[in-house]
Amino acid sequence: MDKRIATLAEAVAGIGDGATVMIGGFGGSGAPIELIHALIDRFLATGSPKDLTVINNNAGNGHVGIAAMIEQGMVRKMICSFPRSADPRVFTERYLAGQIALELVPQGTLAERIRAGGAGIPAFYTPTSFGTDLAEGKPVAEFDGRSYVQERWLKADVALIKAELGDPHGNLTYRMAARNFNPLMCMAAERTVVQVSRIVPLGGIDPEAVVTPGIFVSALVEVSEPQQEELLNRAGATYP
Amino acid sequence: MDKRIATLAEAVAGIGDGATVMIGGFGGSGAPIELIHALIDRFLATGSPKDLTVINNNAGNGHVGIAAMIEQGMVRKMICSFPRSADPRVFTERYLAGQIALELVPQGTLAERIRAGGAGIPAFYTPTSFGTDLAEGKPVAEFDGRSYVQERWLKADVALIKAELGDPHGNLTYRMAARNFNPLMCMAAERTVVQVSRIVPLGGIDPEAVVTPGIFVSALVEVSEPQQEELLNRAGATYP
Amino acid sequence: MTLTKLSNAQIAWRAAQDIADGAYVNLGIGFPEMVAKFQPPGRQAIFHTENGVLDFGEAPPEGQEDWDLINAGKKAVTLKPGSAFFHHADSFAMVRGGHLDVAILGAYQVAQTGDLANWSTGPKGVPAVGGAMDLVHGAKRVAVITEHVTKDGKPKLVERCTLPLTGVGCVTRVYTSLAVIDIEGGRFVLREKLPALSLDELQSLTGAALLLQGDVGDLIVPEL
Amino acid sequence: MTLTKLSNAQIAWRAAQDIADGAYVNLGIGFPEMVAKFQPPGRQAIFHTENGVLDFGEAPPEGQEDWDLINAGKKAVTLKPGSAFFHHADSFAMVRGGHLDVAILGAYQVAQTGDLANWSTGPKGVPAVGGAMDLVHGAKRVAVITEHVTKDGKPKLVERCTLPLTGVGCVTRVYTSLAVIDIEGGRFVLREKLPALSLDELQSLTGAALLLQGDVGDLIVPEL
Repeated sequence: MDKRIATLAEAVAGIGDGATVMIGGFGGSGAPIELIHALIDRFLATGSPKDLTVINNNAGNGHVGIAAMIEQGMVRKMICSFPRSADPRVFTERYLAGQIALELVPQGTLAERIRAGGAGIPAFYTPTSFGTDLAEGKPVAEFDGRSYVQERWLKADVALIKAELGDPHGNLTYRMAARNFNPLMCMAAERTVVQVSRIVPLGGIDPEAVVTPGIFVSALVEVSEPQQEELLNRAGATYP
Repeated sequence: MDKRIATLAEAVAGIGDGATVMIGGFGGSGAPIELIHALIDRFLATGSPKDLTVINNNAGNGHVGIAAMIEQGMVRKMICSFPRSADPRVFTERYLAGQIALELVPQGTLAERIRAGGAGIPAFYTPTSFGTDLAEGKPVAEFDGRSYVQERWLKADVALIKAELGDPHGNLTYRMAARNFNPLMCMAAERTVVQVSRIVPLGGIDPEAVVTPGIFVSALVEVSEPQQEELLNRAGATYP
Repeated sequence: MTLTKLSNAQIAWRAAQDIADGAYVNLGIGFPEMVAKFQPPGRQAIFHTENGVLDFGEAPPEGQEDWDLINAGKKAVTLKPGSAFFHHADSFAMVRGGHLDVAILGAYQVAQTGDLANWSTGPKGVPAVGGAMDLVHGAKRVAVITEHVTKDGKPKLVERCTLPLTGVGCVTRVYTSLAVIDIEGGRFVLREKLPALSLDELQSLTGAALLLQGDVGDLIVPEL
Repeated sequence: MTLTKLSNAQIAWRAAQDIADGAYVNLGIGFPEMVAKFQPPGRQAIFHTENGVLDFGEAPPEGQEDWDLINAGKKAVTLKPGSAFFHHADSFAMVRGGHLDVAILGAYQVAQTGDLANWSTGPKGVPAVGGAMDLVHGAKRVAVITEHVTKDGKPKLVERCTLPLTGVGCVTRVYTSLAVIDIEGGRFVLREKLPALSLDELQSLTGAALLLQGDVGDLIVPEL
């Protein structure tokens, strides 16, 4: 078994119109910029995939990464906790014009819903958002005298992930706080595609240091000098 | 801040009669034998703690560890998934005589209930046990056409944990499959007491290799050559 | 009956033939563990154990056990390159979350509805369930390996389980000492049987109707 | 009114005095982050950030940022010895599971019931919530730091919030530019006020009744 694939184009080949796509990262930290841009390349060349639902903590910054996907009109809906950034104009303008839908989810609930999707837990209760506008329409229940909101799992057709080391079985480590949503999203998608900074041989990752076991990974591609969204934006980059 | 304490006796000093105690380990792997035996020592010297509810995957093996706690009459109730072992006589005899209560929980549900306790999730739904005797009396619900059982979180007054490395803030690593329930139980107890094979200085554990962050740990004590339950039982050991 | 039924090893061998290269597999404690020995040449499954190891290997030589490196049956195992450790909640996320390709379990009874009874023989003694109830609700394919009948000759494949259930409608294939049987649409569908065994004989040893769909293959297994 | 109210730094300083040595603390994005600068000598809090770092330190010198090492406000930070990384589900397990000792947040409005509004100023624009709704339901103590009144002089401490709620009954202490006020039994209880400010003046700037219980201390803060 060898989950390595050679090119970014191959990595994003299977994603169809209307797919739900989880994209790792918190802001630019842990964002799989190269996979996202490969997906944009495919869209520009073929008109597909479009009408995507994208799940991420944010909704893009500047004119690269998720913001560039939105700018190209590939995204029908964002599911996120914080659609603001240093330069959120791409999302903001489309949202205010009614051109993109938004499901706003508290950050911890977003993380837990994704984990639940990966862990086979269809619903859970959380105190978060009880009594607020974001709980509207959701079932509530009381446990031990305190009130909770019922939340459903989140799953995706595809997850685009950035990791640090990966081996041919798909075992992964992450770099510092770039871990964030990535290990959770690996668990919650039908197909999990990972860009890693370095592919190591089997046995090259200490089994105790593995953060994402390979069972959660479908394919990985090496991107040895990955771009950092924050630096791209500071340089005023746009994509394509 | 320094969570190190000097003696096993100190480590188990605060546990009261009637307490709910989570004890890490899967069988003998990851079982904090020295902490358990220190608790037995305290009971033998003072008559306390008694009437304990013990949460563990199993219900003791041979005449050491949890089996020895049961043998001394300290345990009122076991919450576990598999109260069988190579030599389960201590639990079996008391159970069949009606001297100890048992709440039998499927293993994955046990793990998830403990995690839920640590994560502030009072209840969740799982497919596990639906339609079986172990779901009796529990609420059920249907999601997307499939049936699920509602399960409640599990919390404890104290968790007794075995880890490999620990630093003064309580950051922990585990040794191989001795990890099992230990990181979950760390999260779910009011007070988490850990025996570690080696205390290292702050910074002695790579922040990316930390399995249990110190926020989940109350106190740690060094036990540099911990006993392995399996080997004790093979040698026919009894405690005290 | 003088029929030579399959040995446990032969049942395990047959089940192993259906495991694809690269499949993630959980083998139940005891008899199912034997399946790992019979991976066809050129194929490599990755074995998961509930207590938190992925890609473990066979038992170490006696005396070289490390009792922190065990499987769900609490037997000592070894590591392969590419293995990983994780805690119990992550381990059962793999199980319940549908990440395993195959789980192979033992059975007291399997019903034509796919119901499985494999954890309790009734109210006597100390009940113990372990991970059985989780495993039946997670793997993409849940298969059973079992003797076709009990020691006293009663059918283990039945219309309805009389023993306490492990899970409802979860089993899709049964490998027995006499046959390979799929469960589809609430019916047993016979796929393979020992060549020397007539359909009538097999039906008489089975507690529910055996449906035929297309050819029934010969269940041919090497001496082991 | 010529009263000299506290600066933001002074409010943050006052809040920092109540953080015990060894406390686990989450500081909201923006103004609350300032609290970290004012830890009293001999005390060391451990700071948690929602995106998965425990025990991070101050910003690195400009040009030395590592953009994989940021806080919830997406600002570059540094590590201290004893820090740890973890994923978002574990991070919010810390939050929601009651493992933080203190969360200090900003506010648009705080009600005498402990209700907090700090995430939305109404239906206009793009809504964004982040971790605010989780933080108010996890820490053992949820405190607010805020100007006592809005820029146009309206009370921020009110009987009932008119802006969308972040959480119900969650705040237990408010540090303002004029006073320190506890929330107990659905009432504002005045603990400290600026010495130059009369009770009547403070009440006139507060949107709900201020209860007195025992002495009211002087809110005295160094020049910063």
